[in-house]
Amino acid sequence: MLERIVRWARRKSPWILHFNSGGCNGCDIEILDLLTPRYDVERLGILKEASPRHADVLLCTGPVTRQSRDRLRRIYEQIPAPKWVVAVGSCSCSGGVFRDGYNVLGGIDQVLPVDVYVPGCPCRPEALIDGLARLLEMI
Amino acid sequence: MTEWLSVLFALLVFPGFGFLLACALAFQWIDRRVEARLQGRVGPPWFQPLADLIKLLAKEDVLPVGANEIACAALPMVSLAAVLTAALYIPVGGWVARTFEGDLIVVLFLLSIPALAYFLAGWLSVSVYSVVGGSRSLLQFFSYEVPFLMALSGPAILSGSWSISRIAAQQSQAVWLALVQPLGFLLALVGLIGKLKRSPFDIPKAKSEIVAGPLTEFSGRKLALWHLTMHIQMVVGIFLLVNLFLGGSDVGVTIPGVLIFGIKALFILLMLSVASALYARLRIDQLANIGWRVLAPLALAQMLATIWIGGG
Amino acid sequence: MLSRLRSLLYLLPQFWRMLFTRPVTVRYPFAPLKLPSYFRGKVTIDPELCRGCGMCARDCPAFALELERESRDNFRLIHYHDRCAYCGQCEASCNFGAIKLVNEFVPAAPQRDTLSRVMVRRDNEEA
Amino acid sequence: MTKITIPIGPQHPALKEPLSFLLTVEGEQILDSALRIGYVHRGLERICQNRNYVQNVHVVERVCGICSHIHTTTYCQGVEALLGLQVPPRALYLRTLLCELERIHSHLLWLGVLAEYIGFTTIFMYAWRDREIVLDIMEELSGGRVAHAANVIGGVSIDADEAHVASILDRLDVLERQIKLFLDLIRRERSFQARTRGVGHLSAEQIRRYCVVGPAARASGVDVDLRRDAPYAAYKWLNFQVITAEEGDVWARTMVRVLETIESLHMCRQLLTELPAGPLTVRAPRRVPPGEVVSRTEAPRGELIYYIRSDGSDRPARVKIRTPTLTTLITLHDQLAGVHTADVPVVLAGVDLCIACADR
Repeated sequence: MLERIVRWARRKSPWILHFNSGGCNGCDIEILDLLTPRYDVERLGILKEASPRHADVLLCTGPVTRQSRDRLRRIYEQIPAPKWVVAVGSCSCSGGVFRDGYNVLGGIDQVLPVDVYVPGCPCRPEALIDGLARLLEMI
Repeated sequence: MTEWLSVLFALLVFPGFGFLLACALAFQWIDRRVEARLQGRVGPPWFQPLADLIKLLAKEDVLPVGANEIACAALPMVSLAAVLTAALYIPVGGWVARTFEGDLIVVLFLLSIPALAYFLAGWLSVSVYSVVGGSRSLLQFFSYEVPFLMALSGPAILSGSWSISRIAAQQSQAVWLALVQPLGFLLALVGLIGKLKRSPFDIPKAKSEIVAGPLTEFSGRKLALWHLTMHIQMVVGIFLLVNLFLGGSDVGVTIPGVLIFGIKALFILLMLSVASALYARLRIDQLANIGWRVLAPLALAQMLATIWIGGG
Repeated sequence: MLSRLRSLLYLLPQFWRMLFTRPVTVRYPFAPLKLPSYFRGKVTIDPELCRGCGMCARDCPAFALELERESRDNFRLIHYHDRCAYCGQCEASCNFGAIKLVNEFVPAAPQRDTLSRVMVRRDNEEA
Repeated sequence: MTKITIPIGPQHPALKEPLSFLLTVEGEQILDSALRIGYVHRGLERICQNRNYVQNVHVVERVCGICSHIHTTTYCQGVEALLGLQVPPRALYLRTLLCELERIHSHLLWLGVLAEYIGFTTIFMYAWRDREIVLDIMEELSGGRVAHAANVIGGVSIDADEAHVASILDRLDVLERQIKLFLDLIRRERSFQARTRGVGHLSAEQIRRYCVVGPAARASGVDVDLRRDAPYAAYKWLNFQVITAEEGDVWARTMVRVLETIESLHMCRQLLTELPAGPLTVRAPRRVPPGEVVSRTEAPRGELIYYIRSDGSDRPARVKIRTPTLTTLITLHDQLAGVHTADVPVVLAGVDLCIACADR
């Protein structure tokens, strides 16, 4: 019973933390766009948090560059469990257009375990909502 | 036996923890919804604050290395306890758990404990953001507290009593004090916004500047307690203003007192929501300037005028 | 005095108007989604029209299309949605009109390998 | 008062992109700042050398997700110059139309971000709500909200018929009303002014020394605008004014950007009503004759320069990109000295950083 209530609460209140590990801004802007009147994900209980300690879901955009790899890992470790990672956009799924760059390690899954991949370049806010909804179903 | 039961009931259900929790969640929802609506959004569903609270309670509690374990655990609890105690002296819908001559002072004292705990939480934390946030919250405390206290002393002087219940009861015979002292009411409202660290005075927890201020390193249960403290403090603050300035629950009217009390509380809540959507966040030095150069002299003038009229 | 007050409460008339206008928020995910017809989304390939010339794979900026060819009539065209930039270059480069970018987005997936798929497979044994 | 060091970034709510600052602070006063960039360096110029000219159109589009179209315009312009192609006027008009729409989108986005940094959430919401109108128009034209893929070498891949033009013109009117509201707010609203006036001041002399370009330069009274000074695409056929201001602080930059948005709206109207008939593309060969070219355009953030060298194959031998943000990044050290910690996000927003552009 208690477990079911907790699971319901988690599903209804995923607070997101956004980290750009080398993206082009396209997906970052679409993530920010989710908060604004057209998409308003506060309807789904999603809030954008500032501190990793308060977040549940890490939204990663962009491929992982050599410089940002350690930061990404550290931010992931700072998030208290239970936590999830969503790779937003084609570059964070696989490296995308930048896959063969000398400074690019590839997708987020080279560094962190990814729960949901949202393809798109940049992914539409609707696709992002769809991805988050899919993640919440899995919780 | 029944004496004990009634005390227990007052502590846990009404007007204690249970009632305040329900109010806090409802007020938080209304506040977020109203603000969203003013910004052209839809806003969260009604169960949102509850889901947030449960989720935070069930999350892992990370304590960063180097943080003071006892202080981190005790501070949110102390501030929550202080706020809950303050609620005991505030009449809700014509019903009050405890009252004595001078309880207004006690309530104001209890309500300033969370601000100090907030400062300490920032000061004892390992994060630099928290330290900056903590020092800002102390500076903010000095800026709003004096005008807030002076504004609240207006009704007390005018009614010749320092008991919240008596001040509220006196107004039901006469006119609302917000109409007699509109300036005082406004100052108290501004002071309340400062106390609750709401926008535009959310300087100690300014998201884009210092992440989350003193709460940056808090997570899980402790964060939930801090949030709860803030929200219950909002409820208590609003109830206090309703009693002091809007005549509490007017007895003698045909509509039930609780209902009329609720409507007044919602009115103040609405004003807080509009204010938070209306302005940009101020800088701490600007707030100190406003607090000492504008609010404090106005509050002082108001108080002197009250003494002159009321006493004369 | 009045203009001073106005500068302090500047947004109030705007808020008043806001109360009487419906928010522009979309209903999705609570209502079915209708994407505009011009949206450049998922890559689809008509296997009937594909000749396996490899023009799409040559011009793809993200190398999301891979042509594995064994002989003239024996090839596989694989598309990786997790690499795709959805730029439409393959549609422009295809001389046979086999590739179309349709107006739906690729749904998110918990596994990455489910995002790639063999679009065209020809196993005609050469006569 | 003891000195403390505050790290800002690479993950920080005031930064949409990773960028790292070490601020030495005494009380709330900033004494010194050290900047570290390179978190989003993807080696794009090298990636460009590994791809052919057609693929590169889409690669340079992903240099930056905010000003994507201006990057492809600059790149295509350069390649067209190398090829000696004469782009048809209709294509130039449509190209310029998207450039100006993108400027509106970028400036509105910026206004929203600035408002969020100073805690003015309502303006953030309003600005981004109105930005959606521009995004809708752009998506209708090209099929993409952010990455348009509208430019091809030798022309454009988009078109607009008459009904479409009329509907866009209608929506631009709605947008203009909204932007006038923002303009009025920036002129009058007290709390907005309290946070932006006098913050992040740059003098005209500093602007010249650091070679700052774009709205940041124009807000300090340095009158540079490539659209007028070295017209490219369809700008030589357009009537417009270059907006400047004298104050040089964040407030002046806000004014310049919002006024520029209105100017861009007028330009869009001219482009749409005078849209010439004709073909959309000319055929471009895949191999580019040897040579080198410098292509310059006015991006939303200032002058954008591409240098392209060809060795006669179907791949560029070198693509060098110089973005406007690079010049403004250098000024941050000067701007941050002595300001209040609360003003750091305002200063950062004021120069409109685009780290994805600067790091590439």
